[in-house]
Amino acid sequence: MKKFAWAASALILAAVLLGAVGLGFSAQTYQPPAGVVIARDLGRTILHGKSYHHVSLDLSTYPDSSGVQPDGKPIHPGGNPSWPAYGPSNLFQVPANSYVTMTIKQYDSGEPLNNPWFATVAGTVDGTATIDGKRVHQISADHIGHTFTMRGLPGVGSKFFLNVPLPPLPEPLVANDAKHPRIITFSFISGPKGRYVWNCEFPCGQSVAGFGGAMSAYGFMSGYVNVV
Amino acid sequence: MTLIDEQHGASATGGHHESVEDRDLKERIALWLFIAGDGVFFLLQVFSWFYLKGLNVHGMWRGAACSVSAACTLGDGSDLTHIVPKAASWHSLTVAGLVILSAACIWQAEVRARKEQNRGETVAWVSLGLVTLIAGIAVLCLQFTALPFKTISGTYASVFIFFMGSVIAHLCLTLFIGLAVWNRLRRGSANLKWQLQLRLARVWWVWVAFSGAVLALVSTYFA
Amino acid sequence: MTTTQSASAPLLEDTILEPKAGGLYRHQHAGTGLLVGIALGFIGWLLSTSFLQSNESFGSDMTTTVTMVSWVIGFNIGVGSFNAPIRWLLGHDQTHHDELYAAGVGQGWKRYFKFCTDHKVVGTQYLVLVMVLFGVGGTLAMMIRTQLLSPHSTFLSPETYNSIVSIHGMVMIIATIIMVSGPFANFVMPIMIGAKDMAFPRLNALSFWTVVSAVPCLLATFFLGGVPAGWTTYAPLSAQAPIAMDAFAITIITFVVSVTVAGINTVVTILTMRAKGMTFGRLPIFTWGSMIGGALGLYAMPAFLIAQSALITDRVTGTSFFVAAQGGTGWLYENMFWIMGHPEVYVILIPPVAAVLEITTVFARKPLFASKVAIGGMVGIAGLSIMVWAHHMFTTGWAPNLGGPFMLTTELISIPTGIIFLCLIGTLWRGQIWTRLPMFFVYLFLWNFIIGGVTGIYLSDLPADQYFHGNMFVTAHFHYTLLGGAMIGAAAAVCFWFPKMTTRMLNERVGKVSFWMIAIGIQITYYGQFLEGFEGMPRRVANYDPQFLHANLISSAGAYLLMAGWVVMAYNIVSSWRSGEMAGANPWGSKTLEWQVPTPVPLENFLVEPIVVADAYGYGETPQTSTQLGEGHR
Amino acid sequence: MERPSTAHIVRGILLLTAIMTAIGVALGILLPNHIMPRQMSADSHAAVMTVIVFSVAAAPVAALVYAVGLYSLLRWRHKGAEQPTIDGAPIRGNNAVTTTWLIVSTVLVIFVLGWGLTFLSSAATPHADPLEVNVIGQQWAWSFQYPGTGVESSKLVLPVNREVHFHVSSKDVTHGFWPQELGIQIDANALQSSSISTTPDKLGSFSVRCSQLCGLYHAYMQTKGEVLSQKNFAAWLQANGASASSASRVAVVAQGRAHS
Repeated sequence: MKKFAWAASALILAAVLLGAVGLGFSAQTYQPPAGVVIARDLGRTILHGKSYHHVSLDLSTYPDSSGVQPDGKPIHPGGNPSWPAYGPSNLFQVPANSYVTMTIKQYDSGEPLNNPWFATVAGTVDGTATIDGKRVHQISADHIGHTFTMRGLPGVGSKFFLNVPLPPLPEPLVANDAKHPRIITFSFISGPKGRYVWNCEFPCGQSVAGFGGAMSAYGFMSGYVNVV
Repeated sequence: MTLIDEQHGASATGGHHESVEDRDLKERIALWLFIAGDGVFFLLQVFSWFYLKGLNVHGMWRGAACSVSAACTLGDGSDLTHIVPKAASWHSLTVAGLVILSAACIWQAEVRARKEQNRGETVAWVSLGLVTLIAGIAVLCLQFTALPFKTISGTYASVFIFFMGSVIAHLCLTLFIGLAVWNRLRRGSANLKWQLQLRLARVWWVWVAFSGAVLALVSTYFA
Repeated sequence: MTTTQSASAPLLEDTILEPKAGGLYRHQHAGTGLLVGIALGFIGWLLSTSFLQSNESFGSDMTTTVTMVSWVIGFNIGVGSFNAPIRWLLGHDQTHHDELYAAGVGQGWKRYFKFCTDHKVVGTQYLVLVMVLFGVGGTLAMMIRTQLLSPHSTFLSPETYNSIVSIHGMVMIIATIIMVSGPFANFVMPIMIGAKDMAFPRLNALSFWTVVSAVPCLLATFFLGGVPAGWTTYAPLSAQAPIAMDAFAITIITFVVSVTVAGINTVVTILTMRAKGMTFGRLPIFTWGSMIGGALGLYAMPAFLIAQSALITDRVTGTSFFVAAQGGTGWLYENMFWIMGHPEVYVILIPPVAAVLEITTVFARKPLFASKVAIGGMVGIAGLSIMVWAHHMFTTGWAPNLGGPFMLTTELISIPTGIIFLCLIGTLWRGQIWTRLPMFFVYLFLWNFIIGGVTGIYLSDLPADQYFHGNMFVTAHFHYTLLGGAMIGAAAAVCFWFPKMTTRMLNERVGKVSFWMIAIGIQITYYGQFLEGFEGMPRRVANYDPQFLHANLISSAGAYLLMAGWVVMAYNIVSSWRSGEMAGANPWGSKTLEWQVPTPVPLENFLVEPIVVADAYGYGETPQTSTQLGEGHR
Repeated sequence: MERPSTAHIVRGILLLTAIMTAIGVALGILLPNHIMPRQMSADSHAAVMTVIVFSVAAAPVAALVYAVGLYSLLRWRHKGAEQPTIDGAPIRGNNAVTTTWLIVSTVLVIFVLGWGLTFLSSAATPHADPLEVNVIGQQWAWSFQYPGTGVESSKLVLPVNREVHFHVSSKDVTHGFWPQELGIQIDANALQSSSISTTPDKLGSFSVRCSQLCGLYHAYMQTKGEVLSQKNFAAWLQANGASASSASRVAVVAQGRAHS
């Protein structure tokens, strides 16, 4: 019987070790300093005769993830100077089935897309985005800064798909604190409750097809949107 | 339990009596097994050459790539700027020739050792073989500096350079064996076993010469 | 020739060595290996960062590669792998006493931490290493199952999850390749054939210490950005991966060296070192298994070597074997990988299967049923396995017309595999089934391996494969074969040979508890994963559709039970090793040679050279007491 | 220990085999239809049928092996922990049994192979007037082009009862194009186009998942597909930017060329 007591304690020890390892791995997940950014409430708005809860989100795309944002907060602690990143966070929260207006300040340069299709706006209200005041449905696939592409996790909002291409800044103006970033505004109707994923579909990373580096490292050009 | 008598030199854990012939048998089988494995490696190299050439993905078998592969984007073929020139054939062929020559020398040495038990001549032939081998390695290094393309210049360049790398690796291993055999013969520390060891070296040498020659021919005449 | 030496001659390990015997070996052990390895690794890192970092696109890859290679070489220098070759080069051959020192004479427990050429020491070292590796792999498996407890779990980031999946796979593959051919083909096989050691004791030690030097590189990947490409590391995804991929490739290349020398060693040993009268007809089935497995490894590993070398040149020098934009193709990698990959599955499987047959004869107290057919079956498996690789590539589109031929070869393999089952049940038939712990695992093997085999037939046929490929069904299938089959066979082998290796019995009661936890755990875990597969859940996903939740809960629950079972078994091994009841020389009443020598086995195994007069399966024919030994032996 | 007659043993084993075979066959027939996704094409039907048929074919073999194992435990188990005092019957083999075993397994293999080859040949038969669809995989999203209409979509929408030719390729790494309910699967390889075709025969939605690990967001590289009537399909094309003429030209099967 004594043996079994020892076996039990061995089990407990193993469980503790596993727990510790688990916590270690879990802690590797990138946590943005700004935490989960919750969309600002703008009351209600009417679209096609239907009343929606109206919220807004402001994001920026920076060329140098190791730098700081205009407000002095770090963009991506431990970031790599040659890696771009979204700011202020990579985790957002918006209410379900509401009218979300997103404004993205684009500080980065651009190049051609791997897949020209992502130069087309998809899933926004009336399928357009407003770039520096001009409403567009599509921009040149050869000059793309980044894209904001969003869809549901498996089994969530299967009808929901959002893609907005972000035009680039001319090379000399590129900087985390550029005076006049490209400003892209668009609105979409958020899907049902659940966890959504967003990422950039422009090859702004290193290595094969430009999808290594920042693109394959969680937290730079990728994140989640909680729809509650 | 009889303990070993020292004349018989190296034996496994030393404790047991092992005749030179037994030892040689083991080493010969082991060598052939190793060559069999290396043969698979060799065949797969040739396979990659013809597979990539046949597929010629994106027209890049001998199409030059953009300056750094990291910056390569897919899709539009804009990376294809010009046709990669073939490497000068004389390097590869010279290397192959030299290695075959050195294998022949080792073969001679082995014959001398077996037929006449003549240590002096044997050492001479082995030395000759080593010199030609080193010459081969030298030419190979020269070829590296003289290549008309870079590693990033498409698949032809890739496989070509990979071939060179694998040949260099084989030649260095051969050099190690050759030096050891030469040194042991010279010092006379390869006592009873000397021509047996020489025979093993010869087998390996011939295989390296053969595989190296085939790679040279493939990369020269099937570009 | 039987020596007429009296058995009371002093044991070899009692030899008084000359003061300087062993030369450099005297000062070398795992610790110095570690030191030199780290030192050289650091120097390599320093040099490469200062001279190669300038290259923007490949600098960091070069640095990683150089550092890892320097570590591996440094470790092996430090532990003593290169002493003998250098001395050979210089013509200072090792003396008899040097070799006795290398074989561990007069070093007590310390020899287990040295470059020791005694096959029994190497076998024991392997056993411990394998247990450690299984611990690591199992831990990672628990991470995976924990992440999958909920559909949209945030326990791990997708990045971390992907690298855990990859490293779990590779650790387990390495561990399963060496789990039988390491401990038992080294410790047991030479005694089985009446040999005094392996044919090349130094290569034997080399094969062990190279694996040891490779493992840190594999685990380092977690701190270098992770390997997101699965254990198959399909290019071009692996060409895109972070620098961790370079460490991974170096691991594989080092491991290939280990398997190659081990394979050569095993085959040569069995071909040339059999005792007098140990004809091929009398060779125990396990030695056949070891030989076939070893030979197959020689064929498989070079393919892995070239795949990973080409991959690393792509990453470090910018060649383009696998990068489509520059003319490469992933199909080349996939072909090379599976030319290695499928034979490698049988490199893993055949030795444990042979061990299971060996054990069955002892615990059914019967001759092996149709032993020649069994050997033929294993040879047939090995032969066919080199012609089936493209069944892993049915859906890759590389050669649509080859679907038929590869379906044929793949399904043909089920014939020799079926033979193994025939021999197993034929041996049980009318036996005296002695249900001790090893036999429990034999029955579990029987149960699992049938399931693994049958599900394999679905996958071999295109219409079903078009649905099951790349989905959890595949995962469940190969876990049933590799874990439920091979690993359980290895567990049987551990329980069976434990007394010979450690001089003590494995505690039977604790053992049975662990057995039932493992047995039930496997069924639950992989029933759950079969369900996921049928319902259509893809492999290697960090989050999944909630429709698969119940199946994943089942699988995770089973996995925890399974892990607990292995922990209890590990505890049992450790505690019995320390304080189990002493075992006699032959507690199982087996007839194979390793049980006829004293326990603990003396250096060079046999006090008197054995003469073999019969095979080891004379149960029910020759009287209980007699062995396969002739009068030459006491 | 008494040695029962072989006939007696065989009877016992056959009984066990029969029972377990029955269980196996029952599960094999009932489960697949129950737990596998809705079958929306001949190919997915073939997948399910294959599972059923193979299960039924394999059941007796597996059952026999299990039966012998179980029987030997029940009947020939040596009680007690100490080594048996007598050995089992010294049977070193039985050619008749071995031969039969070999013949049976060979027959099974031939059957299984024939099953697969028939499927291959049936899949190879061409149909009139297929719909061409380009499937483009990239990290980590699918997109689908309908040549001749200028339509490109993130959802895979197909007409019913019309053969579809998928031309599958990738922009970066290898992906696995796997429209589950259609029972087909093929990899998307960088800069290489692979083709596969199927004919959806039921209306409704299905899931498209990536079956090859493709990096960070592999788990999220999935989308929905939908099979519409040919009329609705044309309407959908127009709603997504195709001109009326091109929509009808591509979507509607020309008179007389339609099948089923």
